[in-house]
Amino acid sequence: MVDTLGARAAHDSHPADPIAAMVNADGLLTAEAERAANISDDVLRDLYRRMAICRRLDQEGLNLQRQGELGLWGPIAGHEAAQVGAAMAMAETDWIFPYYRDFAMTICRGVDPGIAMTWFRGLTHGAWNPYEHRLGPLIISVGTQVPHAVGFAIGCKLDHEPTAVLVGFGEGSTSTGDWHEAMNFAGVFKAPVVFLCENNQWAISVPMREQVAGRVADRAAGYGFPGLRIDGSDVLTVYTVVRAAADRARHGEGPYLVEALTYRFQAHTTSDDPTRYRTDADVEPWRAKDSIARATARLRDRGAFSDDFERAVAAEAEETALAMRATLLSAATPHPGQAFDLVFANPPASLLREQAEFVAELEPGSAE
Amino acid sequence: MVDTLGARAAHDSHPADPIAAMVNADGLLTAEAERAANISDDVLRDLYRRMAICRRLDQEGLNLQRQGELGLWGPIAGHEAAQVGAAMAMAETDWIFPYYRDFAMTICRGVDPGIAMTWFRGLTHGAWNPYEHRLGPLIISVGTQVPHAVGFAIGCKLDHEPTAVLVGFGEGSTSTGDWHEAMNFAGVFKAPVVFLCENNQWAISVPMREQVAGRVADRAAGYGFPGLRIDGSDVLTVYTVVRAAADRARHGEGPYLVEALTYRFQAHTTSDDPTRYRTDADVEPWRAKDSIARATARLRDRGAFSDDFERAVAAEAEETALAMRATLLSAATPHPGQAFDLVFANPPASLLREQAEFVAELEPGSAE
Amino acid sequence: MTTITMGKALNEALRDALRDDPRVLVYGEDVGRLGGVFRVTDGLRAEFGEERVFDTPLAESTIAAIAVGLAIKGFHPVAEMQFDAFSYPAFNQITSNLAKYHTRTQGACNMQAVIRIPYGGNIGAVEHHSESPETYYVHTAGLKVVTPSTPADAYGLLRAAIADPDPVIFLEPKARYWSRQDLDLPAPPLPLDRAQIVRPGTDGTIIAYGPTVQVALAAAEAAEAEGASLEVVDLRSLSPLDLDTLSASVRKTKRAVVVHEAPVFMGIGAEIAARLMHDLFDVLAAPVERVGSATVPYPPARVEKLFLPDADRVLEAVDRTRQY
Amino acid sequence: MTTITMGKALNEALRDALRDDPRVLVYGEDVGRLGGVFRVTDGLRAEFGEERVFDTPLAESTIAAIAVGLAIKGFHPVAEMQFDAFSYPAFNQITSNLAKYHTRTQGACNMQAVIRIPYGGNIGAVEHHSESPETYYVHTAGLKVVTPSTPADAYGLLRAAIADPDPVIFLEPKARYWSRQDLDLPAPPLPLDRAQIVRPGTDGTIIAYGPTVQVALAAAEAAEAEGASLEVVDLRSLSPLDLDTLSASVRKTKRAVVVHEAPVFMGIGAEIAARLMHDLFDVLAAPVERVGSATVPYPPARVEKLFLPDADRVLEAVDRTRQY
Ligand SMILES: Cc1ncc(C[n+]2csc(CCOP(=O)(O)OP(=O)(O)O)c2C)c(N)n1
Ligand SMILES: Cc1ncc(C[n+]2csc(CCOP(=O)(O)OP(=O)(O)O)c2C)c(N)n1
Ligand SMILES: [Mg+2]
Ligand SMILES: [Mg+2]
Repeated sequence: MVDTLGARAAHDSHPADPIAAMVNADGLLTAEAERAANISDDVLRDLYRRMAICRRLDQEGLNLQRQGELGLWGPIAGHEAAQVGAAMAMAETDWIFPYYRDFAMTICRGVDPGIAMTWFRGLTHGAWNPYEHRLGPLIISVGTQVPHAVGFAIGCKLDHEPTAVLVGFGEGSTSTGDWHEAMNFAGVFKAPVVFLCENNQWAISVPMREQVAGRVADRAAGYGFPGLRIDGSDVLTVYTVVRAAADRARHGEGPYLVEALTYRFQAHTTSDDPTRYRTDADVEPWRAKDSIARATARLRDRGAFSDDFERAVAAEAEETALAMRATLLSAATPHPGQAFDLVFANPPASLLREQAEFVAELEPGSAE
Repeated sequence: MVDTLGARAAHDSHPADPIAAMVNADGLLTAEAERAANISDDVLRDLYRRMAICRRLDQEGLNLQRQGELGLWGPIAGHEAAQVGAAMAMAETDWIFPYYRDFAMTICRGVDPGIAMTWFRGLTHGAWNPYEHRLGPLIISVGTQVPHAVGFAIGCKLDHEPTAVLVGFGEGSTSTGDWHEAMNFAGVFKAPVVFLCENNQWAISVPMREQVAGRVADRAAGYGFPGLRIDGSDVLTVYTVVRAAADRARHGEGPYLVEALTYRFQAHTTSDDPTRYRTDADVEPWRAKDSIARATARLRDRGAFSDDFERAVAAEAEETALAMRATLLSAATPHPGQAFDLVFANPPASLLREQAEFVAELEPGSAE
Repeated sequence: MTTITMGKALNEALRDALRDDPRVLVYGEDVGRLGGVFRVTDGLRAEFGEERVFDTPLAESTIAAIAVGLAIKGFHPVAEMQFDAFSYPAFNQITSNLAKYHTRTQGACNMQAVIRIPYGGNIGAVEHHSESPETYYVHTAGLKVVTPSTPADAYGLLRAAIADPDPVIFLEPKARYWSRQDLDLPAPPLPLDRAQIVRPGTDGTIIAYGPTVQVALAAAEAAEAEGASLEVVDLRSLSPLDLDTLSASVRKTKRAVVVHEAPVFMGIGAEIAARLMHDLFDVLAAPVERVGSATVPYPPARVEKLFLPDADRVLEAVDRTRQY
Repeated sequence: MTTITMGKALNEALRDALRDDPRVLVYGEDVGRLGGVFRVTDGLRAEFGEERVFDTPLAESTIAAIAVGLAIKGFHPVAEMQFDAFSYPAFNQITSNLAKYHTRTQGACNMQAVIRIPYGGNIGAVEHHSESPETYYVHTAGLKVVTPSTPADAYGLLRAAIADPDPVIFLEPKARYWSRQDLDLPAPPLPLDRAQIVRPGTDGTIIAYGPTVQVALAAAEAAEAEGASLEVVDLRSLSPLDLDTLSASVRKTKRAVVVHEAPVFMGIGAEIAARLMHDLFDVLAAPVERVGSATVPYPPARVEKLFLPDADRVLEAVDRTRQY
């Protein structure tokens, strides 16, 4: 059932792509590439730590939704390696354009988890200042953020800045026209973009084989740049490959498409009921590839994992979850008049008048 | 300057595709494939004849526009082999969904040239009944006909009909989101469609290298079906390859993408001024590949071309052009009230009332 | 007679249409296995098979576009857009092709297709899930646009929409999916171009549709307690508008309030108010009032209710017409 | 003072904006080498280089979408859609992103972007090249929508649109590209939210914009010969509407006719008529009249003139208000 990347690995068609040479037929970093990449134990421990914290926050998101404190929660379990690995692979000066499920990227970019959660509480359409975190807002209209990232990357190129841009999306998003247009623009303008497909096998209830004709990674060749399918549950592979792709982009070598194979363990969102379209048996084989267990194993192999470390991370995760909850629940409801303030940078007088009338009607006392 | 298909022919990545094996590295039918296809002299002569007539009609379109009899003309010179070859390769029961430049396909499908021209005269938005000719209307909104063809083809499959569907489009059209969505749907539903890209190197003033990242034919692999770049100026190659692709589709083997490399010798339309973006030197190398000269050469090689035949075709072309002009110029202007009749099959009473008022205002005498 | 929800009524309408007409197809994102995110297509794939009820890739433009191709082939496609704002990627196919293909083929090709779009707010959702896109479709010549406000209307309008030879944008008021009604099915199909007086009255007319009909009825009920008799008209059809029914009502009551969730600015209330005040200039006792959302992007869930019409805001508007 | 066409005025506005503001970028299909199919970008690529004036692939959705990305990066993109109906593939990006990104980022990201769209009919073109899409954009909160009717306004509005921090849909009346005016350049920028009285009068107000201003002026001139003094207001801004100017004019003249090429049904005339009749209910001597196209897809070139407003139809509407 589990697609093990098969024989026709995308790198076959790009023998000249040194990044493709970093992974084996299973999409895993080769021992040789791991040595060459020289990722320190501290970095790997940090990746583990972030994944573990995000998993705990994800659980807290589910709790909060069940308790009626969130309107919606979109679980990320299964995506930790792809999101943490990719986000941490980007330089601080790089930009990230996330899709709605990229919560772990958000956290990796330093957004306070409790503030990030206000989005799911229905308090705001955008919980952070993109310039502060070099992180675009969460985008719901599927696929539409992909050409934003390309436009931003073209801008970086025009500014002669060595900035790379990461954009996240699901495999369902690759069916949209915008995704294709963006890939083609990226190819034509040789834009410094790393496209990260978090292929979790499902778009709500639609399985990959009914969604994607061919393979996502193979599509890059048709746009004149390389694409690579990797094991998206191995954080070291994701980190190393995305870092190399971002370096490449920063050096003016153009776009790169990474298809990170992974799985969505939970429901699509808390509104979804996955029992209607898949069984536990479908999920089971993917559990064996769980990203946190695999990062643990990698650290153990290096002799860099201890019970103390595990406990410390668990404690930090617990603390972060509590703090997140506290911050979320104390976040103020926006003044309804704020909706008018946010429409324009330079609002026309007529809108300000409409706002004044609106506010006056809500609060009869406040009207002049 | 002329792209000679290069070394990385699309069929390299589809060694199992027998159609790809029919052409050599220059995208031309191999001698072996020609023997196997066994195209009779009569068929080849008919292809020549149709191309020659269409070239003459194209010239007449230019004349008519210059004389103020057409609002617009979109020249086809350079596309004769692609359009005639592909249209004639389809079985009579197959369907064709053309784009605005596919005039020669229209003629091959038996539409009266003078009637077809009424579209360019501004008399109608659609000059023929699609069911009569198994031919969709000309589509202007670039790329949007591609998913129509796929939808129709899915319908053929649902009806268990052995019908193949041909859809024409330019290389500029491959940049649109709709083109991609249609390719993916075709792959997912294994729809019996032959995609024909008439790659004429230009989308108005934008050259192929600024339009298409990578190569069009290579994109098919990313949708799980084969694509093949061929010499689009050789009618025998086009005819043979498209016929095979249509056969394949009719046999349930799914879609096929043919990229026919050709050139637009004239302006984009009569509103265009190509001297602003290209020189005669750009055009020259392609003139050497002219489709009618090459069909003549092929027929001569076979000993199937005579001066008599050439003269007879020229006479028929002349006659057809004259008849076209006569039919066009005698076509009636539609009654303005007709615009209302054509909106709905089941018009609401309010629209009929609006129509009555509209007509009464135009013809005060006719009002009741 | 059973009590069913609007969601179920729509489900039954699809089921009966699939059963009665072998050319009907139902497709969209998640309509198959899942039965749609609102379960409107629940059970249909199991009953009619994957060839007639199927999931598609995530691509609204082509979801609309294959309706064109399938209609040419003589099918009667019923496509679902998952939420209001997700119909926007299909805008070009709907506007430039679905709406114009009959004209473009000189009447040869019927576009017997329905595009179902759950719309409207009040469900506490994130961005893009609560919009009222009717203006965009209503202004596009070549489309018919209808919306039900009750389970019975949902059934009757959807059956009629599927049977109609022309393209119909079928707007489903998603906050009303769970509203219930006692109903005998199959209910009769309803005309696609007629409004309905859902509560008679004499002192003013409230014109509503889809999600706001309930709001209008609540307002009328409250007004009755205060001695005012308000007529409520449910438009049902947004294009064309049934101006005969609207005019007759307002000619009688001399006052009108139009209520919708869409922003007032260029909402359907604009056309209705313009027409009524034009045609009944000397009859009206007061200008036509409009109640709708503000000229802002749809606000976050926690404040949305402040922007949506409620009975109070409708009654204030009625008062303005009565105290004019 | 030189005599220049509207096309040239737009060209000069782009040139001056590119010169004055290094963050301005001009791009679209065929805007580079070719200078645009209407030559509005003629010479700009040669003068400012391929990095600031460039051609894109044929993909309107992404043409709009990269404006979002470039605006975040601090550029001031000016994108061209080649013709009105070819802006529809970009509808989702314009509506769901360009219009909402400022809101979505809590005001952090300005969408200082202009989408230029040649629009309107009367040029004898094939399908999709003659539409009036203003309703679609005007109903979308978060966009500013303007349209000039003269070369001077074209220059002044385009400069202001490019300098404004918000997204502006800039509708260019393509049939007026060749209209001429004596002009000193650079002309002053114009406010983006103000209408202009282009001809004073006392007996009625004709409200027009873009391509119909000339029609309104011709009608007013003809009326003068018959002793009627008509005021003509050019909206310039379609969103927001300058209702103060409109109301003041109609308060004075007591009669109003709105003229546009778009279908009457849900055209901007609906909002204007609804507002004027609402706000000036007791002042108006007659209902507001609307002149526009019929509820049909834009007709073939050979009959288009019958559907477009001309001075005669405007005068008939004026007569209806005067003989009411
Ligand atoms: C344009 C658009 N259409 C439909 C939806 C509804 N929708 C939300 S998520 C989703 C599935 C997306 O799947 P994928 O891209 O694989 O991402 P995943 O949720 O699996 O991470 C759908 C259909 C949407 N948000 N946007
Ligand atoms: C959606 C859309 N955008 C823009 C246009 C304007 N336009 C008409 S043809 C054309 C170029 C098309 O090039 P290509 O697809 O290569 O076909 P060709 O004309 O070369 O045969 C453009 C930009 C259009 N018709 N539709
Ligand atoms: Mg997915
Ligand atoms: Mg071309």
